[in-house]
Amino acid sequence: MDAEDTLTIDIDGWEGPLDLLLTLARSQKVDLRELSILALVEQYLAFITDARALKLEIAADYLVMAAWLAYLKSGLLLPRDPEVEPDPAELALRLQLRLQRLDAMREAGARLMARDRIGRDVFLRGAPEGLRVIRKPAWQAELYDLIAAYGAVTARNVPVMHVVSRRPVMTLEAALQRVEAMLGHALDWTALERFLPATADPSLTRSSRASSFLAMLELAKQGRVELRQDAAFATLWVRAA
Amino acid sequence: MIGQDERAVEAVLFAAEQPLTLAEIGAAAGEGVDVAAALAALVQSYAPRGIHPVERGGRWHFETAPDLAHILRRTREEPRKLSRAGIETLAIIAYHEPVSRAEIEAIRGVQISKGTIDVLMEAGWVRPAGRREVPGRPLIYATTAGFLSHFGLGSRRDLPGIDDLRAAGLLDPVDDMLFNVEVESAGDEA
Amino acid sequence: MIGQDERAVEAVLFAAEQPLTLAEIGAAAGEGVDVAAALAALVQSYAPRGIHPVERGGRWHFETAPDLAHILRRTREEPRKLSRAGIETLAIIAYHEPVSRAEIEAIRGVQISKGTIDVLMEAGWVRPAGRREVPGRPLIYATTAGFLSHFGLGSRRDLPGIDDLRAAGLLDPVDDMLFNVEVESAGDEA
Repeated sequence: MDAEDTLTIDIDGWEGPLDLLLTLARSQKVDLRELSILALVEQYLAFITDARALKLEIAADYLVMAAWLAYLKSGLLLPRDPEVEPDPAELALRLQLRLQRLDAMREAGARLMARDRIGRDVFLRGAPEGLRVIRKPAWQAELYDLIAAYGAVTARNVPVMHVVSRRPVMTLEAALQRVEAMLGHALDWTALERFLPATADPSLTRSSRASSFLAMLELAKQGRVELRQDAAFATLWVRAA
Repeated sequence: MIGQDERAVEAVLFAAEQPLTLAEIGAAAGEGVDVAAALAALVQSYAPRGIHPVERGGRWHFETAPDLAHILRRTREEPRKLSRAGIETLAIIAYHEPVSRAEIEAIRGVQISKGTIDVLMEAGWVRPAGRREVPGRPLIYATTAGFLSHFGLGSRRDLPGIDDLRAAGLLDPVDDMLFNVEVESAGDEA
Repeated sequence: MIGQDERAVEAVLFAAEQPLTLAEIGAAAGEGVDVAAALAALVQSYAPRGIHPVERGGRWHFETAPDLAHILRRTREEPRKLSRAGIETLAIIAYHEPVSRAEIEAIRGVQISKGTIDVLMEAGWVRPAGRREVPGRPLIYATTAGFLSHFGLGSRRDLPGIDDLRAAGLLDPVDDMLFNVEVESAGDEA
């Protein structure tokens, strides 16, 4: 056979014994349903014998198939022995079906690959805009929230402004004037507290006490008043000099 | 009847990943294709359809018809409550408009984060209203007609005045408010 | 005259990044659009054009006409080139699905290397489809909607020659255990 040489050389190219069998079957150039299994078995065994003669490495599964086919061949040639199960004719039919199946899938694969394929024969839209669902927040607020918020902002700012603009202090100058003016009326020893303005604000009291004390020290330095304190932390007395 | 040139040009435009010049369409569609004539024919035959070939800056591409934009971009509304910073900022704009960002911050006593005014604009309640003619020319903001209708106000004069707020007790709980402000300003910075 | 439904469906399909089911088209095109009727009208009106709406596995998309492949192909890369084992394995899965690896190997008469099914899964053509309830619970494989689109098949019924193969009994459940056992026992004797 012509094919034998190339087959021998290409032994590594087969995808297993079934692949080789199918190729040999195809070389019979008949419909696989009309295939002569006996002829196919002969071809396969001859191929393996040749390959061995050429001392080619033959994978074990090819030899297993060869052994099975040799067994099938003897079963097909010998008169039918009803004791032998399964029937060799049925095994031959099953082999034929297997080859048909593989052949059918091979052909189906080729036909699939030849279809109009996306990216080769037909093309999709190159730059689709896309369908987008945009989640848009629907902002919610009630009029009451708005008004209450403005009230909160306003209320937050009012006390801050009050403290800054109207901080109650008595300056040293104010204290000097006040003490000088009052000294004109008080001739005897007078307690420092008497010079302080009347107020309920404790921070103004502290401020005026400190300023008045400084004012008296200044006046004493100028020799215009006399100061007297009987003990530490005791009442501070003042009179015109 | 649709000509072969027209079919080729339409397929080329459809499959292209970016808008194409006449020369690029011609190079793809092949020799002897009258691209300009094919495009003119396509523009006409697609005119009543939901998609059109259009030219933008010398390049052609397919676009969906402008009147169908709503079906391509479906918006789903999700109710969201305005943050406290948002509602306060909105209140300040409503009472003081037009007002700049710096002025809002001065009144609030707290910085406002970048997104706060954006949210109010997105809600359709606040709009930029020009610039204040002072150094830096800051943007100033005012409320919109959508603001009035959302809050059921005939005009801004319907907003209660400071005296009304005081009478309603909305200026009283100063200490509580101060406490809340501390908490909230920490949140704002985050 | 092109109806409003047709325009909407055409724009939706055109803009979509993925093939869409009827329900998805309906959701995008809006209430009250007769999607099936619009698609039927579109198929007809696009028949002579260079691009067509097509259905693949229950999903619709636009693609270019196959006869224009020559002008579009030159700028494009060839799609994934499959090995012979890959092609056969894909065909076996497509025609026999769902099918286990052992069943694929029984048809091919050889073991399939580990990467063969992986390549098909990576291409998006094959997916695991559960397990066969037999000893060992082997994974079974089936094809995907992406397989149908890629190969231009409306459904698996459109697989070339599938009816003839089924009628010839070539797609019957694979049962070659006996044959394999025989081979082994014969081998033992050899």
